[in-house]
Amino acid sequence: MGTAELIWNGVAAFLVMSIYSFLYKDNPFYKFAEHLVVGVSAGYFAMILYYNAFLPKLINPLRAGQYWYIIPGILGLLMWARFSQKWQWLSRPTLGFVIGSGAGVAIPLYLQNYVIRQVHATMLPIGFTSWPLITNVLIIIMVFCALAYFFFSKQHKGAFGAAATFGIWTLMVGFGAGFGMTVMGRVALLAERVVFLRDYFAQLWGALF
Amino acid sequence: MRREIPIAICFLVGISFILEYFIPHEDVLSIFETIRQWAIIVIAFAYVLGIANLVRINSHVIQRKGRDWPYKIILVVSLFFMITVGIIFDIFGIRLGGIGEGTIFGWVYFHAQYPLQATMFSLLAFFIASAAFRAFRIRTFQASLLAVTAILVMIGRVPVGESLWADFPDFIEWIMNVPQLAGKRAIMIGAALGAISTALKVLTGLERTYLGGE
Amino acid sequence: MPIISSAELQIQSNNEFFPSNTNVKSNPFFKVLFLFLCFLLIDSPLSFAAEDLSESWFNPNRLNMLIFLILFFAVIIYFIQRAKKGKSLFIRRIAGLDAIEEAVGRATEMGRPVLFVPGIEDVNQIQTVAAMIILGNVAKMVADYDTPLFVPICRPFVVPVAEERVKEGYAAAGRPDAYNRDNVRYISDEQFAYAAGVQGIMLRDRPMANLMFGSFFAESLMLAETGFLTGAIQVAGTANIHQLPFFVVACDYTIIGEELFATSAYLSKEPKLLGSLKGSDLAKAIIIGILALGAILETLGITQFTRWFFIE
Amino acid sequence: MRKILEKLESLDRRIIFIFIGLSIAIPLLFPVYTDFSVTAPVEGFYDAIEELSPGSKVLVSCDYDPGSMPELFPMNVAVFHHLFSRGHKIIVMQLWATGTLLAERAMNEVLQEFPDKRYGEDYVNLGFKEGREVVMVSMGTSIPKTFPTDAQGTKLEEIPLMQGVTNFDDITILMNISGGLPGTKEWVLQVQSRYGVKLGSGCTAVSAPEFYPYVQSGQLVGLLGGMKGAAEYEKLVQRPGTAQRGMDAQSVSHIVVFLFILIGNIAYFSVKGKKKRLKVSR
Repeated sequence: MGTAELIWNGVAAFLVMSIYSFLYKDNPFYKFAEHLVVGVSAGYFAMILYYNAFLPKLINPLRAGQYWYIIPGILGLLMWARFSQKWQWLSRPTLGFVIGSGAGVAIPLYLQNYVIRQVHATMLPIGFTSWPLITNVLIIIMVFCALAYFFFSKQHKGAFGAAATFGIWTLMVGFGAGFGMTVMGRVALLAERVVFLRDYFAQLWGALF
Repeated sequence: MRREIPIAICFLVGISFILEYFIPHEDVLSIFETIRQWAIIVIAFAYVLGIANLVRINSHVIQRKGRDWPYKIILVVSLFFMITVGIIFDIFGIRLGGIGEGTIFGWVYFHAQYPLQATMFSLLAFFIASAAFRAFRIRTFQASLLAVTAILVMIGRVPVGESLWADFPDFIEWIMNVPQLAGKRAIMIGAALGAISTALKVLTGLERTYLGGE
Repeated sequence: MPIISSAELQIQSNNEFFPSNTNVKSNPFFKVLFLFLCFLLIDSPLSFAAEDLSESWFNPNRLNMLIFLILFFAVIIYFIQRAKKGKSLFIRRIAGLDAIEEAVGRATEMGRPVLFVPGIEDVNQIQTVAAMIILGNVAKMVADYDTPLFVPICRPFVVPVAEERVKEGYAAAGRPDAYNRDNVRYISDEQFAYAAGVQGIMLRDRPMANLMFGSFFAESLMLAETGFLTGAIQVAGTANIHQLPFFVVACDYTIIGEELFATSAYLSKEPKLLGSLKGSDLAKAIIIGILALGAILETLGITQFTRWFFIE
Repeated sequence: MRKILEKLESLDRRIIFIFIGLSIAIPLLFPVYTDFSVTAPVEGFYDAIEELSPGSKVLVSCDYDPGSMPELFPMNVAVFHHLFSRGHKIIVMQLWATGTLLAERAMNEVLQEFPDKRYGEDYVNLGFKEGREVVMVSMGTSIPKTFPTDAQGTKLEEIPLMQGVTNFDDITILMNISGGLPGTKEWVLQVQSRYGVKLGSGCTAVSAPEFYPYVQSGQLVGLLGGMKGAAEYEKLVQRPGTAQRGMDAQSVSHIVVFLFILIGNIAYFSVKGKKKRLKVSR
């Protein structure tokens, strides 16, 4: 490993430690790292959009004679009308375009995947003769009650209230499970950082002595 | 007019995307592919607004010598540094310009941005522990359900859980596949209905607050 | 100060379609459900044969989706129209609204800032739109007091929308002068850089109320834990199921899934839009009916009903 | 005693932080390798590859970034290893710009064990393509049109492996290493549901619960969730890697978190009655 690499990794290790110093309390090192990551990442995204969206999707098609790409160009430029107090309403058509496309794409997909598909998957054969069938009964009851919790037309009172309460219990068990499942992934992230620091200090040790 | 045209555009674009879902014709698919690309272009243009906002607010602080102003200088300088080495250098053909491995941009990415990002992310290992310590108290029945399931799943997922009870992983699978799945399904169904009705209100112009005042 | 004025008027205990005292024949809930179920007992015409559809103008395998979509749209529009005609609709009060009011109230009382985090997705994500609707009302509540409202933003496209909403909120409260454009801040598109920036605001501007609404990912717990450290009252709401556990654990109040959209419907300028909640409730009631029927038929080995809900 | 308990009840979070840090660092420096069993979704993932006839063309989409690398990189390596060891051909692609470098790194690591695998014949890297779902859908129409060249700029028609590959019909199975969005969800919605291609997923532990319904509904042949999933898979393919090594750190840190929750509860019940600030739910 060359000296340059060692220095660069040293910079990285320093930044890693600066972020961890936040765990003790807010301090100048953390402030430095925080402002640096905001600045660098903003610049990074400018670049990604320039090289992956602006150039290949607008400039190159226009150069290739696909003049209809002028439409998104204009829609994009209209956004810059926001810089002027007087003309900023010009940016609204663009806003309409972006929000409209988002909503239009979302509607059928949400219905398909989050409603119909889930409904289909819940229509399970039920019974009390075998464990899988009992499990299906449980799933259906839990889905019912959790859905009842999301009813806005009725106060959570009486039998309906009891169902909604069982629904919220189901949700709580689900949330607990989600939390428990995640601990592992987060620990893995820290483990990777620990390995990075360990390797760096081993290298530094090797280079110095 | 200043509201009607945007709403009309929103409606037309939205409805055509809904229709596209039902039309398998390849010509239609390719037209809509192009329109989807347009959205990416438009978003790229809007990025300039973001940069302008960032620079404006931070330079205000620097000018007024507001709180933490030296740090704001670091922020603005690092922003322009990245843009300079990434785009300006590349346009003028200066060595090590552009993006990718082996450029200045690449070095900064791998030795500053990536470690910073990954370290920020890994802070969650600490936070998840402190949140668990604080919140998982057996206070109410609901809180206990939350806490007990979390603890069971947590322990059941690691090898040590299995050595405590051989069927632990199966039990965890059951929790994931029955109560967890049922709760999630209900949330999914409800949230999707809510999202669709909100989207429908937006498309039809019934909900137009996003356009702002006159 | 109340955020709901006109919408509140709609809340009278008149039950629309739920069978408390209504007679079954005139109840639209039963009518729609009955017709719908009759229709569905016919065998599904969907074949899902692997044919080449690249030249056809309609995908026959999505016929069921088309029917469901039209039905759902009709239900939503029907109830909105009904509300517009002045028919009173009963909608229970959503507890999340009180939580928002309380948090903002406490912050303004103490003269400490309010922080509104609208998630990290772009404005074409419906959750962000819902967050923006809520933001306008929060601005209205804050406007009367001279406490700043910070809105850190992750996607540039959200900046103009948020600016407009905050400005409008201040104007609606009669305080257009109090609007400070510098408080709607773009931070970074990068998730964790954004989280770092928001943490910075939490640590140094010490907001008393952290409101987090929209589409959140891994940064949720980072924000909520740092917010807890600074002693803020935190109310969060998202439909991103994977992040709900963290908000539930670390925030004082969590608005779950559909409640986010319901809250935004409540806070919309048009109280009539609450009608959509009724529509979505009817849809849920029908879904419960369908599920029950589907499970029973499936148990009896009758599958044509279930097949209507199959999507390739 | 009461004082100690009160202290413990509202323990300074920095003490928790120190313990968590140590519980992860120490086992990583001195690993023990504890044993564990394999869960069904991982088994499904493994079996799906085992069942393919040798020489099958497998598409691997590496859609992750350095942020999710700790969990996903070991999976990626294991998947490549498994595919090569069964004699399959690998077509690599990325929908995340940041995935390119990681996929290359994973491939290079595996190639050291399979030095006779040739680029263009046994594996090919189509590179990164911007456009998220659009790319997925357009691949359904034509892969050569979506990716006219591979990552190095070679025309697809000049690559032997890509002969006869026009769309998803020519791919036996698709393996997605997914760090977020676009990822497994989009592959399921846009590709699996439209084109019916077999799909397996390796994802982060956070998103795993979200994808379980897909496994149950058969839309995913299998699922590797987080480091645990990776470790189980590493065990099945008999190639111990970073995931298996990390499992010790996982065990210890999970126990530490558990102990803290226990201490918190004991202290809480001992000094009960104090006003509580936090309400978990309504």
